[in-house]
Amino acid sequence: MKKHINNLKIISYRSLNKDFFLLELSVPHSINEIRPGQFVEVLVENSAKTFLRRPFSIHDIDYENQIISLLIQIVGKGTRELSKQKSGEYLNLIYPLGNSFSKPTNEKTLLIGGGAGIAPLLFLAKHFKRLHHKFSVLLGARSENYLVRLKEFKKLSEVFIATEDASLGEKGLVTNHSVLTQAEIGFDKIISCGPKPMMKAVAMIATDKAIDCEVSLENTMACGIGACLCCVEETKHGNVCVCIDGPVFNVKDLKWLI
Amino acid sequence: MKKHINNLKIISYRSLNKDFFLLELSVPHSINEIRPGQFVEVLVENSAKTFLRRPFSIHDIDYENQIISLLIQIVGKGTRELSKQKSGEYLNLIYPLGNSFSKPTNEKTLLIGGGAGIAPLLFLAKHFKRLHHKFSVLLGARSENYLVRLKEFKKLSEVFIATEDASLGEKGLVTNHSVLTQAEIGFDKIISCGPKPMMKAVAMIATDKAIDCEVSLENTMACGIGACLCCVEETKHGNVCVCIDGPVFNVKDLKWLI
Amino acid sequence: MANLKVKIHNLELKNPVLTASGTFGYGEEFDDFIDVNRLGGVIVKGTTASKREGNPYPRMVETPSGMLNAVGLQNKGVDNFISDIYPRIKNYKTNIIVNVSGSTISEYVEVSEKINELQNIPAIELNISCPNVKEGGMAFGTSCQAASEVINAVRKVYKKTLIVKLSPNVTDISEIASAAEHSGADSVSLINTLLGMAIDVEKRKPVLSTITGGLSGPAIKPIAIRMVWQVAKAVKIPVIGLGGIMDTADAIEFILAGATAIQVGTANFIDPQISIKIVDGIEKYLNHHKINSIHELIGSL
Amino acid sequence: MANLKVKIHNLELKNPVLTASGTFGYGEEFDDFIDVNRLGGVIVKGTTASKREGNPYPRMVETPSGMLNAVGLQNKGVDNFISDIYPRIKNYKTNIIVNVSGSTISEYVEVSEKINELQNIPAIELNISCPNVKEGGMAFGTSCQAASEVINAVRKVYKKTLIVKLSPNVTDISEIASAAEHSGADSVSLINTLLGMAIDVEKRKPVLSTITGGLSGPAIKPIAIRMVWQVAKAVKIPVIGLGGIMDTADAIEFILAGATAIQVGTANFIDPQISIKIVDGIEKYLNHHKINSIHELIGSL
Ligand SMILES: Cc1cc2nc3c(=O)[nH]c(=O)nc-3n(C[C@H](O)[C@H](O)[C@H](O)COP(=O)(O)OP(=O)(O)OC[C@H]3O[C@@H](n4cnc5c(N)ncnc54)[C@H](O)[C@@H]3O)c2cc1C
Ligand SMILES: Cc1cc2nc3c(=O)[nH]c(=O)nc-3n(C[C@H](O)[C@H](O)[C@H](O)COP(=O)(O)OP(=O)(O)OC[C@H]3O[C@@H](n4cnc5c(N)ncnc54)[C@H](O)[C@@H]3O)c2cc1C
Ligand SMILES: Cc1cc2nc3c(=O)[nH]c(=O)nc-3n(C[C@H](O)[C@H](O)[C@H](O)COP(=O)(O)O)c2cc1C
Ligand SMILES: Cc1cc2nc3c(=O)[nH]c(=O)nc-3n(C[C@H](O)[C@H](O)[C@H](O)COP(=O)(O)O)c2cc1C
Ligand code: FES
Ligand code: FES
Repeated sequence: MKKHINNLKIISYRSLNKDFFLLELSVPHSINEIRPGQFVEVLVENSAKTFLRRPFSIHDIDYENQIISLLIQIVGKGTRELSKQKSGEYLNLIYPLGNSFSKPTNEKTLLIGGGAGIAPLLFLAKHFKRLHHKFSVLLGARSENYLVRLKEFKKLSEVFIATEDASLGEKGLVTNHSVLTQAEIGFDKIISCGPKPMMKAVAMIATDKAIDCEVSLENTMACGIGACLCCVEETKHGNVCVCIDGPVFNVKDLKWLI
Repeated sequence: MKKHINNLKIISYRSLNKDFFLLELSVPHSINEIRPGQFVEVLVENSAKTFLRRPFSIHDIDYENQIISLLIQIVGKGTRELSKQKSGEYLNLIYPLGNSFSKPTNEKTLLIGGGAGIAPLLFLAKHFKRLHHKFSVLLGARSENYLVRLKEFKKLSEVFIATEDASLGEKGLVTNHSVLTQAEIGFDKIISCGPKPMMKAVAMIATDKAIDCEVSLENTMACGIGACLCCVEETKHGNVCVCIDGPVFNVKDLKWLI
Repeated sequence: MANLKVKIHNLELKNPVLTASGTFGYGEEFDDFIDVNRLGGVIVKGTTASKREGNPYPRMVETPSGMLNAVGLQNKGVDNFISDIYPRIKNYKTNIIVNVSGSTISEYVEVSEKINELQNIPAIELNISCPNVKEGGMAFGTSCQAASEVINAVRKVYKKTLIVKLSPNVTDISEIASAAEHSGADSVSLINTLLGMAIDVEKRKPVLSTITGGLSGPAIKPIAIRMVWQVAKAVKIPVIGLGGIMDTADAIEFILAGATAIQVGTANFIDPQISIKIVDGIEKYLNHHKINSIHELIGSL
Repeated sequence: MANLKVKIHNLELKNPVLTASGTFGYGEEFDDFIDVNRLGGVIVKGTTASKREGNPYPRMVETPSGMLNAVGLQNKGVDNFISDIYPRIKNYKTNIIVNVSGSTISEYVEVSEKINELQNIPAIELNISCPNVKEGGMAFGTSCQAASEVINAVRKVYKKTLIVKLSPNVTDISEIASAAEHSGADSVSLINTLLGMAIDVEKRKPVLSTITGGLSGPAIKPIAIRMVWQVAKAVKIPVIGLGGIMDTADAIEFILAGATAIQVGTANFIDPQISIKIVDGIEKYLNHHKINSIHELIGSL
């Protein structure tokens, strides 16, 4: 799909808890070609302290009504400023950017999300559901309160949960969850997005058990369109740009486990 | 009066026309000591393009309800950003700053304002009125639409008007107004605030006719409190800071007419 | 209609707006957003003799009104440029200029010599000011003698328009500019990035893998304007100005300071259409001020 | 309670936060906003041998995340400082440091000698880096030899703590810092402003009466951090860091880069209470990170 730059109207703003909020943006043209795993670059206007755009995964798509949703975690100045937006206002976006998760196989996939890393997984889960592809979801968080969008995931599939304080699901990190620690993991593929240490731990387990594993990286970006070479990840084929050759990578191409 | 730094609540925002707006700010303490001619320094927050504070004259004071009003003309990035403020929000101000107009004599004063220069004159006019000091007002603008706060001035005194397109009052600049061009000017003092060329022309006439003349300068400022020495005006006693030794000067101290 | 055409030595630009090396890829990355052909020219990514992987991640950090980068000349090398990239971009109807980088004089010479053979590359920009490589790079741009040596050597093999890109990390940039002029440069472009650094105070570590990086963006604009003004007074060859240009007014500032052409860099990341907006903006400015030709503006402080 | 005390040669600071010369008047201007006595020290306005009127207005222009100034050392001269200002400020319970400026070596010497006699001035900051005066000023700070000469001369007459303030407008600031160290400086402070320029594109004229001015504010912070890091590696005397510090995190960045103390400059204009907020902020940072003493942080990258 051609990349666009447009002012998109915020048609809904919803705070999920003190850290997360959800934006629905109306796109003035067909978005049929946008694929799960892709992302957008948002201009944070009227902010004294941000200079570059901020990248966010596409969290959900309503193809019919031409709506892109973003799930954003407030972590710093840009995301805090964005959290003050109101519906009716406009955000300037460049979209869609990056590659996408690879095509589903016929076996069963486990989607593992932590923190804001769950953002691209909902779009992916809906996509899998539409294609009748088999999958389960494993979500991790510090505590129940930090788990957002659980209901939406539950509508789509079985959901395993790990919380560090045992407030919901199993106690511990996602990588300690029984679905991953049991001898025989019933999945032929794992797709993971979240903090890098989590993704690395997941990649280790997957590699160990010879399960195909894709991750979605969040390297810091300046341009998002392959022009600056700032977002590189080291791969077995050299440094590649996360913004165009990623953000989705198969861990077998990365140098994480060497 | 001690200088303060505080977040003041905007209790009313009113757009007067596409260029001018009026802000009423609530001060959390007594403001009895604030004098006409003084100004404030406003922090323009969440603005990508402004860095320093912006100075504005105190336009009106409600001593009883502890309200400071500002009359602001949109001329650039900072004033545009401020024009987006809504009542209920807070602005960070340093106040009150600068000297003030000198004490009224017993004779009759003419207040001459142009553009945003009328801002300090309303406060001054009300002050004069309270003290039963005799004065008239001469306001100039490009055209009737640019003349704001006319009603308020009319409540206080006789008002002469000059507009460049003759849409109201006499045609021309304030300095062409008959009240200034007639042989015998019936005033023993002139106080003027507006664009520098206007103030200089007024100063020339006043000096010519041996009338005492005060002006309020708008030199660009970095600190507003006498710390940076950026706002200097050349006087017969050397460079002085407009932010502490001004903004009000008697033209006989300035080097304008040499 | 105001005349926007300018000449950099033999190089004719339909308008004074170029895009800066390292901030515009090979032009193609912007095809979805603008008609690249409408630009005065495109300066492509720094090209070296052999393939370079550049520096490890992280290579970038945002700073107040700017950013630090430490890309370190990642590119596939001049031979790959000639075989793979040049055929793709050579038919743009604008000037494609190659930014020639290196660590040794012989590397600069080798790359320049090869680029000299490419029919549709009318000029090179000799990058003697990259702060992000361990050897060479900026070292050539911070002493008159080193600058002269590399420029003399390249001048011998490069026959078309030779632009030399200067480093701002020097005590007196006009000295270096004069040295470049006397060594045969047809034009100088300035400024490259200023050497800077950022520290993550929570991790208590430098943010960039290379510790220091190059500062770009509007933060550096006042320094760039001053240097362009100084250099334009010191040399007779045309000066190309850049550093923090974000809009038309910034571009005009550089032209008034003495720049015959300007480059848009970091701004491309924030608005991929900004270069064309500046082309249109300059024309509007000239019309609005009833100026017939951009030449009346250049250095007309 | 974390230990915030640091020493700059013989000068004891109750905390590492100083205010920068030219941005804090004589301290008194801030009495309404903060308790000046809580600062590590106050560096007062640049003081010269005779009264100076400074440069004509306009002297200031805002830039992206910064400002240019061209004040040009306006002050009433050292004798007036001694007779009129010193008596008013000498009883602050903090270190009052005089920024000594000049155009000739003998002027620096004359001012330093006179300030040496003032009991309650425990240190001077020798300003060899002012970009806003026609003669002298920055010229002394951009060559090792000139720096050495003026420092040697001042060292002969000045017996207390001698801080030398360095110019960033140089190719290699650590060379100048080493020269300062070897000429007897007890400490170096950096950076002074970067030479910059702004043009009014509507009037087509430079904004400042002096055409160029000094750039300060957060825009220059990455450059300042880099220079402090370079200088701290090059010298053994304590380094005082400044340039664009707007909050506690910025101050910590400088300390991690190797600064024993820091100065808050332009930020005082935006928030006159910021210096004290940074004193409190550093203490909070140390407590939060369970660091007992600021010394564990200095240069601990
Ligand atoms: C392809 C991609 C997709 C993303 N999708 C989402 C998403 O759907 N939802 C979401 O909430 N976030 C997502 N992120 C992360 C998001 O871009 C950052 O959280 C955001 O840019 C931070 O901006 P800020 O101004 O609030 O933080 P800043 O004030 O800039 O920084 C705050 C802190 O966050 C760290 N930080 C900032 N950016 C990143 C980053 N990219 N990676 C790691 N640490 C960072 C900084 O180092 C700092 O410690 C994505 C990032 C990428 C590259
Ligand atoms: C003591 C004092 C009292 C003032 N009182 C008022 C008031 O009551 N109401 C009001 O509307 N304005 C007043 N002003 C002027 C006001 O401060 C400026 O208009 C404002 O700072 C412009 O900010 P900006 O960001 O919108 O403009 P910018 O984007 O910074 O500049 C826009 C244009 O305005 C010019 N400009 C900016 N500041 C000044 C200035 N101080 N003098 C002359 N030209 C300037 C710039 O050169 C530029 O051309 C006062 C100024 C001073 C010093
Ligand atoms: C990410 C990035 C990569 C760059 N790569 C190069 C390069 O390869 N060669 C070069 O001469 N300059 C390079 N530069 C410097 C720019 O071309 C330009 O000189 C500098 O960024 C200042 O301009 P700006 O502020 O408009 O970006 C790079 C700059 C950035 C930000
Ligand atoms: C308005 C102004 C006046 C200054 N005057 C002096 C001075 O007299 N002597 C001096 O050494 N530095 C002077 N400086 C430089 C500052 O002390 C400081 O080195 C510089 O501004 C960088 O720090 P900052 O970015 O925190 O402001 C002045 C700076 C400004 C902004
Ligand atoms: S962010 Fe610029 S190349 Fe990826
Ligand atoms: S504005 Fe700083 S001294 Fe007047």
